[in-house]
Amino acid sequence: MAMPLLQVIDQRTYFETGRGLLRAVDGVDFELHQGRTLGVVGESGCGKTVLARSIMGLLPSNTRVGEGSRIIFDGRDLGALDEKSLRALRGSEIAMIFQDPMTSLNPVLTVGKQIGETLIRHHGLSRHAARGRAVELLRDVGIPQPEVRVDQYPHQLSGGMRQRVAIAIALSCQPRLLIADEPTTALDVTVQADILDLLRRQQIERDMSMILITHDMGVVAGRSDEVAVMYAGRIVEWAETPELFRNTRMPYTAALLNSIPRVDDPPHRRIDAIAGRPPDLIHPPKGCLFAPRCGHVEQRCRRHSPPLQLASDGTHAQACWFPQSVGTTP
Amino acid sequence: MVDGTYDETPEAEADGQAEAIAAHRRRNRLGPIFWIPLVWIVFVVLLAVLAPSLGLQDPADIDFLALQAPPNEDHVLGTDVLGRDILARIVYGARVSLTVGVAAPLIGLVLGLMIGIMAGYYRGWTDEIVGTAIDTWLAVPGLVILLLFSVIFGGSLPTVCIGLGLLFIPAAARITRATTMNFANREFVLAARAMGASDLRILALEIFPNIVWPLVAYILIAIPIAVVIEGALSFLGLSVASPTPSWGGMIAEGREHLEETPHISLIPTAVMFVTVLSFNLVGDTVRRRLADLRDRAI
Amino acid sequence: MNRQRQDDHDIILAVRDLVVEHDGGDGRTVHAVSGISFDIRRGETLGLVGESGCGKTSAARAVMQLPRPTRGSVHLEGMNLAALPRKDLRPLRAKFQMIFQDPIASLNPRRRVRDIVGGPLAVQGELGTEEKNRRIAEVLSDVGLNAEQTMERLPHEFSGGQCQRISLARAIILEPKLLICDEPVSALDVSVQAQILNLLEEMKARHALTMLFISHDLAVVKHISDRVAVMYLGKLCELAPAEELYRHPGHPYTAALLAAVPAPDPKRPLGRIDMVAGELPSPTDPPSGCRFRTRCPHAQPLCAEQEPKAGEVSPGHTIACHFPLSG
Amino acid sequence: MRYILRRLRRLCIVMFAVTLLTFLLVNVLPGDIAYDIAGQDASEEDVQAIREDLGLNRPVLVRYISWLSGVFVGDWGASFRTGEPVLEAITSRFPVSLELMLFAQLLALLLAVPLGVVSAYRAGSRLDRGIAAAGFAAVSMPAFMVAILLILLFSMYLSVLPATGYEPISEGLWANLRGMILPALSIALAEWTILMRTLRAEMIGVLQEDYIALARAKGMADWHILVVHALRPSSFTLITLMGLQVGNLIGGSIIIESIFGIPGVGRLLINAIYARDFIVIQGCVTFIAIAYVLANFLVDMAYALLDPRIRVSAQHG
Repeated sequence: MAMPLLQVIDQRTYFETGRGLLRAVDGVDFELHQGRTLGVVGESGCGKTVLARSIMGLLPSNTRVGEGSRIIFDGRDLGALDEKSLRALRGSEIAMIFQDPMTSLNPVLTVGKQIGETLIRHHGLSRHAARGRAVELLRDVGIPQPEVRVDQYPHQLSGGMRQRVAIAIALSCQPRLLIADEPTTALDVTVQADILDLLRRQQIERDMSMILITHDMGVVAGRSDEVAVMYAGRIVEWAETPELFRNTRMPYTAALLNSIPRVDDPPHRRIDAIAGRPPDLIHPPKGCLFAPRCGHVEQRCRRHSPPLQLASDGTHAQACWFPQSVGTTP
Repeated sequence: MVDGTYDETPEAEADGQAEAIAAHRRRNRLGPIFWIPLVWIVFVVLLAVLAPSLGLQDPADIDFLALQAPPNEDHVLGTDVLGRDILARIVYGARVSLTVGVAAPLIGLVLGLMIGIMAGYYRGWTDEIVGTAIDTWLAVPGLVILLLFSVIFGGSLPTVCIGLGLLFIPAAARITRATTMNFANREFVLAARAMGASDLRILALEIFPNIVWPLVAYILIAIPIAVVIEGALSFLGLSVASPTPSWGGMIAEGREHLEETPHISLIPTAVMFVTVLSFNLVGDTVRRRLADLRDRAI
Repeated sequence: MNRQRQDDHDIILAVRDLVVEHDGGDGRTVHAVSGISFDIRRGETLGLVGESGCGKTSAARAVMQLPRPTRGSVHLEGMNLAALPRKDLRPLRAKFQMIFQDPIASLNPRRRVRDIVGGPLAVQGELGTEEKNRRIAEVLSDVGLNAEQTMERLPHEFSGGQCQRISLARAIILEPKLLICDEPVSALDVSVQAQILNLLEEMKARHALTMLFISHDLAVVKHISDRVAVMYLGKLCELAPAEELYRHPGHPYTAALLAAVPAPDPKRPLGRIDMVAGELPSPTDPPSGCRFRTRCPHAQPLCAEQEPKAGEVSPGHTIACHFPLSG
Repeated sequence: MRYILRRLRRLCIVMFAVTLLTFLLVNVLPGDIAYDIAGQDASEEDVQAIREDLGLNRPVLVRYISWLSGVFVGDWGASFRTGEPVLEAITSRFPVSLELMLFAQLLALLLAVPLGVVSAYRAGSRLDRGIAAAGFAAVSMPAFMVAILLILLFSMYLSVLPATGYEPISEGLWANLRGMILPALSIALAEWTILMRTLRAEMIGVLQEDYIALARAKGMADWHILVVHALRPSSFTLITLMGLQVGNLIGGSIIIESIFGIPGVGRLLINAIYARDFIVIQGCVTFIAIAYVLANFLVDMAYALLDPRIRVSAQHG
């Protein structure tokens, strides 16, 4: 296989807080190839957003990154690049979409200006050319009357339209990697489907790689090639999307899938909720971090932390001493 | 987080906790930027309170032999234009500054609180009337109001306190109104109404505890401001009537003789500056603490 | 809907032609809820679904009389709440309680759990301190909290799920007949959401509650409801028993909503959303006739001229559409 | 539109209330102005005649109405002492005060904006703490104190700038400015801290916003983010504050004008207060209130210009 576009090696992102060191991302490894979509799923506080920001290099000043952590993009070690080269990379080769389109667009700049400045910055376009390109991009992402919209301010657009604008900004410089951090969480369900379809279509058309971060298993199910499930700062299971849903091995993934109410279920079915809460990431317990909530826990789980192990066929990996090979709901 | 749910029983996380709390305490220990100003404030307050029993010279006594004398054995800080002892006048002047500094913000706060909480909770007409009244009040600069006040009612300590206190009403009312409105729309207030609680009960139990701390923080900012305004007023000769000494008045009296005997103005200037700075520094630290507490609570 | 039912005495809440309008500034009126009617029978859960801005929260608050609706009646056990004077309404409030979406904002950050949960007792009851404390402890352990460990704590010491349990304890301490839940699990993580949903079902059984459950999440609503009502731009589109509504959606909007739900199952083909792209019209200036017509793929000229009346297509299944989907 | 109408209605009520209240206040001034004017040797008849002459024996409300109707036609009355028409006295002095206040505000902004931006950008750094310390010192020094220290330093020890004396602009721009530097600086040094702190706090908030993170994710340079993306949204509160600060500026200029002997409205007012020349007091207060209200109206306009959310009405809910 060709070299992966993105390699994340032993990524550790810790934050210094008043109570101690918070291990937001604690040893994450994965690879992503050109043209593939990786879904990253997890509950709030599992480190998925911090992982995205670590790749973008957008971390606050109280961050500590692990010694052996490497992020290699297209053969370049991002940790070894200076700030100037990183800036040249951001927005042009790696782009990002944020969760809330209400807050991720600047309220005092027109839509056209916010799209155009990326083109001016990275491609050296003139103002005029940038505006023209912005109109084209708005059309590409399905905004009606782009010539009018280009001169409007974010507050004049609905939530769904704003997220389309955010996508237009991300696509403006033809990035090779697109990181979408909960791109539809703030949107209504009918708008969510449109936006997800748009992202998937653009990803395929432009042969981009995409990291789709979400808390919603339903979002990744239909729109990703592979899925990584995160829990307490680590990837606990990784597989090709159909494989993961068909053959769930890690008890956390299974429990998460079982706790989702489904439209196909009859009313009043009791849901198999996961008891307890995620662990405190400042003072994590010993051993497997899911052990205190796990239904299949054994002595070994409480003592030793399981590594993420790739199965022999290379399509499935899990961090579990006693992987279950049960499917979830029949 | 408390572990209060039966089905949520994380492993003992207490061992690390104690250590973390200790570290937190260490980091939050108050430094000299808090303690030194606080000591100064306590010192000035003590001087002011104990002034009559300190064996100082009479602040109104005129020493004809030592007009505009620099600091010497008889007069530790020298004498002013009329030959009065500067140290005594500083100490007695502190009584005026401190009384006004504390009384005026309190008066403004109590009145502003009542006005603001009504406007913020009931909105509508109450709000409109209060808003207009505050706009009217603000349309005339505070100093002008104070000047008129002291000319009309004469310069005595109570009038200065009340006059200055009135100036703090608009800000106190606005802060109260804004925080009240912020909380009045929260779900817990809705829940209280849903259980049939009366307005009085909601204001007293649900809203008031939440708006107290912003107001305490405001008082801490207001104290040095009150001291400064009183200084300006007495500088113009419109605060407490002469011969009662006040810091601003002392600065003004020495102004004509800056060239030859700068100490007459500069000593009260320095004392006033250090005192106001101390109030600002202590107030800022306490205010930040309160904000931290609030952040943790919300 | 006009059909007289024999089980009339079993209807605990009857809402008729509920209208909520408020001033949107600029002199324009926001038509948040424009005449909705529904009944809830004793022991039943009615789900109310719709996307943001459809007026479901306004409707819930109007039922709570917080604030009172602009027009229409809300009969709780035969008593019209909307017409009661303030002082008569106040003691009645013990009978209908509400829990909210935001678990943090639902609890006063400056009061202890004991006072929060005991609040309704202090307002409504005349219990002694000891009796009160016993009730508070009872209700706290009812919602799965350790009473001893929680009573003296402040809300910020709890997680979102725990806060929602405290809210629930406060709502049921007076043993209300009707519990209105406004998006109670939307702010919670999936695993916690499941805990709270299960808890709500338990509480409903144990305390003989009747519920009005509001959510934007179709799966959650189906899970907990006996019947489901779909709302769009201040109007009810469709009301049916849960299973029936999800299996045979009759209103084009219901069908579009259902198709848009992402299923956590890659084998299930992605649903095609049959809806005209575009924006939700402004509630200050809703479209004439059927409100959904501007985005409806089946819209006809009639839809603009005449507002569709709710019609019963099968027992208990009413649809407000001129051209309901068949099958 | 409705908002503007409501504001205008409120403005009218405010102006009415301000003039009425000051009129009532000023007219309970102790001491009879007629005695003052007549002098010590005057007989009771003389005093009575003066009262009659000035219309002082009419009821307060009648006098108020006649004064108010005069205001609308430009007759603000005349000083009891000098006989100078009040409106003329004010308008001839106003440009001087305006220059002082604008100059002071300009200096304050020149200090506050760059320092505020820098300390927000480098929040928590040594530089930030240094700026904060300077701010504490400045805010603890009222304008009159700054004035005295500046006079001592620049006029007495260094002898580079005049301590008192005002040169009209007809004497040359430099001559005029030279006299204004110390007074304006005295006000500015007392006022810049609060502007700087507000900008810093706002900007720290804005820098946490998602749209700033997006700008960084787009690879924009830091200065570009600060100036293009962050400064404008951060300055809204600053502008509101500047409106409210007009009151402080006026208050400051009253004291500063009297320290530096600048013939502005402030000095006119304070002399009138010392002399109990109530028709002049009344005129000055009315004028200041109008100026304050107008200044805040301008501030609101500036706000709307800067914030498209207000300028362009929303088309979607």
